[in-house]
Amino acid sequence: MTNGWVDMKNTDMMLIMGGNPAENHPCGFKWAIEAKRTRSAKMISVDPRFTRTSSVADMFCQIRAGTDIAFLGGLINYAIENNRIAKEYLVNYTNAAFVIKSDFKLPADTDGVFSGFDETKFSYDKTTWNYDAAGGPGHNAAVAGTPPGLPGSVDYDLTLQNPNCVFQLLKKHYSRYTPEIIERITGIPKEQFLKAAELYTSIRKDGDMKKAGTIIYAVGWTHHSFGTQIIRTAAMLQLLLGNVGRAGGGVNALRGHSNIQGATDMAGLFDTLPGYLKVPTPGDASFDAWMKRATPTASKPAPWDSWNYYGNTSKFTVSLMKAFYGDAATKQNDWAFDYLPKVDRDYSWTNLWNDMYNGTVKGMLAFGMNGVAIGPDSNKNIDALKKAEWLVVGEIYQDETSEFWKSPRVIAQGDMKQIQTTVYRLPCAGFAEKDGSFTNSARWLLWKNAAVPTPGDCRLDQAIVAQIFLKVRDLYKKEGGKFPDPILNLTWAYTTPQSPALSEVLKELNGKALADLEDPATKVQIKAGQQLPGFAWLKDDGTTACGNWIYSGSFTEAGNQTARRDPSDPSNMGVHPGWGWSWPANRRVLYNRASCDVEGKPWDPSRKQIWWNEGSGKWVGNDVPDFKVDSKPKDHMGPFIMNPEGVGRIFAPLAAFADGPFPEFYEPIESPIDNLFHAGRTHNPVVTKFKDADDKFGTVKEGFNVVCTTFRLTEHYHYWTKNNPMNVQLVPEPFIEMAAEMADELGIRGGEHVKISSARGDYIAKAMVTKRIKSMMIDGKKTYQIGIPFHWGYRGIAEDEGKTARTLVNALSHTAVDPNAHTPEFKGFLVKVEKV
Amino acid sequence: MQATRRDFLKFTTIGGAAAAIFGFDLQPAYAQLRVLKIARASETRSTCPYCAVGCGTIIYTIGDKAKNVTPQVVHVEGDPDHPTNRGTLCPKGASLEQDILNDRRLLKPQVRRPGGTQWEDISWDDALNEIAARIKKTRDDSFIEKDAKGVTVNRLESISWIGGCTDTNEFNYLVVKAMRALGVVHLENQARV
Amino acid sequence: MSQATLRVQKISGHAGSVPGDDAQREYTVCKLIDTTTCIGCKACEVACMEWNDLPFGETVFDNTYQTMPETRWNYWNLILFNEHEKEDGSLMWLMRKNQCMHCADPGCLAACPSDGAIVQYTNGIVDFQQANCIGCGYCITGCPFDIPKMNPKTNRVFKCTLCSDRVSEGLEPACIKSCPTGCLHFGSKEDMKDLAEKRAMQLRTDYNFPQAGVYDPAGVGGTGVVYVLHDATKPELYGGLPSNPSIPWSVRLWKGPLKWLGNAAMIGGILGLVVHYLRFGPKEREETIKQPHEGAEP
Amino acid sequence: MSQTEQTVPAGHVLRYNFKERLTHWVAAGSYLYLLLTGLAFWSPWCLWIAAMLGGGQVSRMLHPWMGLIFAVCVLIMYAMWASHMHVEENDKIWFKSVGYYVQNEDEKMPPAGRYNAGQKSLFWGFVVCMVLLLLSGLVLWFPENIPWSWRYLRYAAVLVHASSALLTIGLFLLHIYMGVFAERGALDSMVHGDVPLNFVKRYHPGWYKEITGQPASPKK
Repeated sequence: MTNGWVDMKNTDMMLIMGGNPAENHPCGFKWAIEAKRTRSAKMISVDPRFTRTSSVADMFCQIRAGTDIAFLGGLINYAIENNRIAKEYLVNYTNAAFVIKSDFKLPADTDGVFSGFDETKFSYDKTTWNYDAAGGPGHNAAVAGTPPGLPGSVDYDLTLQNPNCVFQLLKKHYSRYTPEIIERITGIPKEQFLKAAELYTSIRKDGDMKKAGTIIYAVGWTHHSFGTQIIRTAAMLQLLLGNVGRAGGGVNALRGHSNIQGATDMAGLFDTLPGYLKVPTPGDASFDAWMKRATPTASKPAPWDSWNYYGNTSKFTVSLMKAFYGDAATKQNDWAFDYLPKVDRDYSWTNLWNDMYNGTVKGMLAFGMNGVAIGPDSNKNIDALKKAEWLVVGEIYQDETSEFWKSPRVIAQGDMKQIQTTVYRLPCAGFAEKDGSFTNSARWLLWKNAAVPTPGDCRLDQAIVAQIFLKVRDLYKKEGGKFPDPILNLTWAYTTPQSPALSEVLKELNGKALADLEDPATKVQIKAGQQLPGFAWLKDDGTTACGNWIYSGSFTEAGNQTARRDPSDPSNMGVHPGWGWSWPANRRVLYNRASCDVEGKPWDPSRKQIWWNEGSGKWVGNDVPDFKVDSKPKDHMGPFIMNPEGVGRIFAPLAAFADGPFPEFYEPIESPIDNLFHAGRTHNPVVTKFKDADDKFGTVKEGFNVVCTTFRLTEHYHYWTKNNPMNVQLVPEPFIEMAAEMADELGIRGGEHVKISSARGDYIAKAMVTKRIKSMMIDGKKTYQIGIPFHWGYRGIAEDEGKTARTLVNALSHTAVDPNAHTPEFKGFLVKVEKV
Repeated sequence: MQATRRDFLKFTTIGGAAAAIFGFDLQPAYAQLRVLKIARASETRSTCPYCAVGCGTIIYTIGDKAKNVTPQVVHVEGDPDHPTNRGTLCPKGASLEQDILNDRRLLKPQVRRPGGTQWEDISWDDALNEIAARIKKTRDDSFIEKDAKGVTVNRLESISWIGGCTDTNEFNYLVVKAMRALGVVHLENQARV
Repeated sequence: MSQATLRVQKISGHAGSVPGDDAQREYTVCKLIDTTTCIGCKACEVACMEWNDLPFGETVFDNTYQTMPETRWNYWNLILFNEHEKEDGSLMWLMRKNQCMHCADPGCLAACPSDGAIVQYTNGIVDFQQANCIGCGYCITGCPFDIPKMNPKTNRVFKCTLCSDRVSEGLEPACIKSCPTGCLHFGSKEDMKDLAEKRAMQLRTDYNFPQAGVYDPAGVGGTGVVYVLHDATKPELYGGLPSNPSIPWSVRLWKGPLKWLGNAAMIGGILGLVVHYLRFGPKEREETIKQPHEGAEP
Repeated sequence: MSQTEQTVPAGHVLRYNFKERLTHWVAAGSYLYLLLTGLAFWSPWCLWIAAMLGGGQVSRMLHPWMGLIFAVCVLIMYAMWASHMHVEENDKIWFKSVGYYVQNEDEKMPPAGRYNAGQKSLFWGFVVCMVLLLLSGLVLWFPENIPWSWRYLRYAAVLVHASSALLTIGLFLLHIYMGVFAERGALDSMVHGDVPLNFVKRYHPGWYKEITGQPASPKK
């Protein structure tokens, strides 16, 4: 989230799409309701189903799953056509005025792809996706031997009239997204779309900047083969309307789990290191080469300023290596650069299972992660585990992954005894038995305390991992082995190495001085061994260690900041600066410089976040300025300090995205129609698909003619609460939501069993026949959508009582992967529906 | 004080029906209520483990944390001070007591051997020793020190870690540290899906 | 042990006056349910179950999100889900939290024959005292909202207590505390009415609900639970909320005129017979009847 | 009804055989219990009765079962006596002159048969009330099982049950009064079964004529 949960109360307009916060984040959704109650804010719900969010929204549009870019592109078109844009914001805080290289081509002109598409490799040469250098071409000549970079000085046109400026390209690109074509693609009638567009953009009526609108989404957007681009379209719309950085504005991802924000920050993912640092690749010959690639340089119009905060990447990285390897990481050994694995390709979720399926991955450790149920194509994942040598599962309940060898699929195939996988299942600790910090969706780190001891023989998760690691390290010490250095040299100097105290780990994350430090400007000194006050102190000379630069400031000399419990909110804007600690630097709303006009005055004086104080020559306010505090407004430093441009990217240049600098609408991998914009390019051209026996795709011709989406219920949490008698009482069995009209046609009555089959698997559950889903006219053809909640599997209260078919909904979904976030597409696929 | 049914009967038989006919009044001015079950329970502030709203919760356990008591959860409720949830909880958060006290919890290490048709119990020591040995063997068998071009890559592609959504930041960090030290690249998390 | 108590102003099946009545200043508590912001999340259902430690029961899927068809003796708080299509074809998914309304003039209490089985505290909470309940089920008949439910095992009736144990200790009811959207609100009746009216006004002016209004039915003397409805003219849409609930007339008749008439008749009858005996005596003295019979065969 | 079932003293005639007497007293006993517990539920002023009878819970639990016993007894009585209870021309005249009966001027009454019109009314009253009480009682027994849409059944039941119970109380009072106080010997008849012929002659002249073939000459 750019903003935060409580901040939603400041909004005037909400577009909730690709998410269902009333059901999945009810306690956060209270602040959306609060905005309705206290500000008479309006709420638009766009969803394939009429959800409980829709029930309290002021407007509902039923959209075909996976067509969000068409809808949002249409909103951009509407805003531009009707001049409902934030002109001053757009010119000064985004790259709308930047001029793009003249050889850049839009999909409308290039057969449905952007310029540079390589038909054989299914990838783009992104050279043309770049700004024109000031002074004309030639000033942007690439240095021989290095990939093209952004020009240091960008050509621009503040009148936005240059036909090659970002704004004009944007206008041209989305002028194709007319209400008529949106109706044919999304199934939302033209009048309804126009009503929604009018309502959402009404906050910028007559150029008024006082109001703020927010866009709220969740995995309804990410679970697509173009998920990143949906979110980008939303971000662009918000930049166009001047909503980013504002109280009650922003682009707000509602993360679905207590600490996946933290897990992402901490880089529990193949392609990053803690704090969103890029992993080294085989192409990085040395630490310096890696840093050169990973560190951006400022790229902006000459009179403007850009802080380009990622210019400090080497400081963050060296400090990380010092935290990992301590004294073993020295300037002489390139900060132990060789210790880091070099990542040469995509090792993400679906590849991981594919690699196991194909024999590369032999062992798996799954802690609190029900792999076969959570990802798409469960059957393939079960088949993959059959081929693994060993599997270690750390869990608190019996889960589908640890019992894959007893799954109905295996029983049906009768090959349990042939499965050679050794499975260890280790009893872990529940949340109430552990302390530590969670990072919520609003980036707030909140410390929790342990209330009860672990039951039975359960052990704390950190103790289990520590014990495994220390035993491996002992084996390498005793026996030697392949490249033992990183294992032997990893810092593990916790007071109780067998079960590290998490507060010590948080201290390591925050970082400390390894030598006496002094700030040359303020003369503030920090002694060696002291906790750092924040990431501004990090150094790339080995004098600081920090496990995660964005968490620097969370555990300072003043103590554990994440455990702070001051509930006060002096500004009454939901900032709560003394509650827990928020990254970065305890800022609650990101890019908050953009909440002020160019002079530094808040757009809305009644919702002041930060402002320029001429007297003190500083940015001050109710929140921590997300900005260089002493940068004068007249210096025109961009508010988006993490971008080399300093401004928001309406056009995302070069390698920022794999599939285009502007989002373009493509159909989901399985869709009922061809792409109406360009029939030859139905799908995202750079999407990853696999070609194994379990990777099948269905078409309408084969009878897969119903669009299916999966969803969560408010009564259940993932595959977890099926073990909880209270939640099982609330919703005892799985079901399939379908339109009453469709049920009538198929002769299905509510409560009767229905079989859903995709090209990959099938699923049987009772029908929930409802008026909340209606048939849709997709390109003139009547099309139905169904929705399936995914909370059941083969182990749980209802499952053990034989009340469900004991199969996984994700047996239906497929594994086409978004090329940017590597998130698979498991919403909006095609199925058949039959009465059982 | 509360008059119980027994008092009432006693009174009736002693006092006799005649008195009763004229309606004697044993009902007190106050009625007895259930005692507040959390009145003297210990409070522990925690965070709900479900979605990313991160609601503050208070876990009430019996006992005053004296040495001779094993705390038993009697109730879980929202933390009214928490700025986000202000004491509220959703139907999942409100049932956390059932998660903590769940009788379906796994309580001992188990192993399923190749070709096995059921779980076998295993001691922690044996389990951890076997796991460590397997990690080492798998790593030593397939560790890639240099790629086809001769570039040092120090990568381990044969072991994967998939991490959960309810792991603390600190746990995640320990895992990233340990896994990257082993050279693991198949490192993924709920965050992806 | 806590001596949590609340003063009583009404007692069921009680002869004579009520000691707590009129004896203390007290504000009336009230629960406000704004159905227009209810998201049907059921947090209140769970909070109720958890706070009251009620035993879990079986449910079956019934083509609805509603947990069960109606409240149970061990499920006091149930959100009713109703899909309603408006004239313009747009859909409303109405959700209403259903539970004891804590009527000012409670039908259950009026119908209850057992002394002290149902009490109304001076703060307005209507509470069942299971120790005194005889299991007759008259409260079920007396209630215009179908709330009291019998535990078949113990033959005693249960319902929402408005968490009187919490309220007496200065806490809000569990459902109120849990409600994520704040569609539940707790305070004095006066304040809740005020809040409800303001919200209804906002719905009429800022949102397109010209019929929005407050439900606080006069037929039962007003309720300790008031609703804000999108359309106050059609409460039935919300899972059959009665538009003008009152204690059933037959219960009123039975507990009112019939009772006094019956009592008078019984006492009058006995008196009449006594007077008759004194005036006319037996039809025949016993001896006469027992005299040997003349003439008949033995 | 055979007169040879038991020995009847000279000058007596059998009015109620054992089965009839047993049925009556079981009915009487159950009715008394129903009356007492019913009164306890009827009015808070009488709740003490329930307390004396084991408490409200027990009273509430036994009341319907006792009601079933009572209903069965009344049913048996119906089977036994209904044939004697047909309302005849004579009975109508009896009712018209009931004022004389009240003032003990029985000689001005038309000769009653085995049962006079008042007794017949008592019989039918109890039978009808039993049916009403049974039906409404069943509703009240399991009020929780009556669906909400049928709630009017419950509303009717409380009224019907209470009103018909009140009616039986009236009948009951009269019955006790007549049987114990007014018609000396009647109680005896229900205990021993037989009645002196004088009794028959005095109270049931019609029946007397039936038995003896002689008209019961007016006394005095």
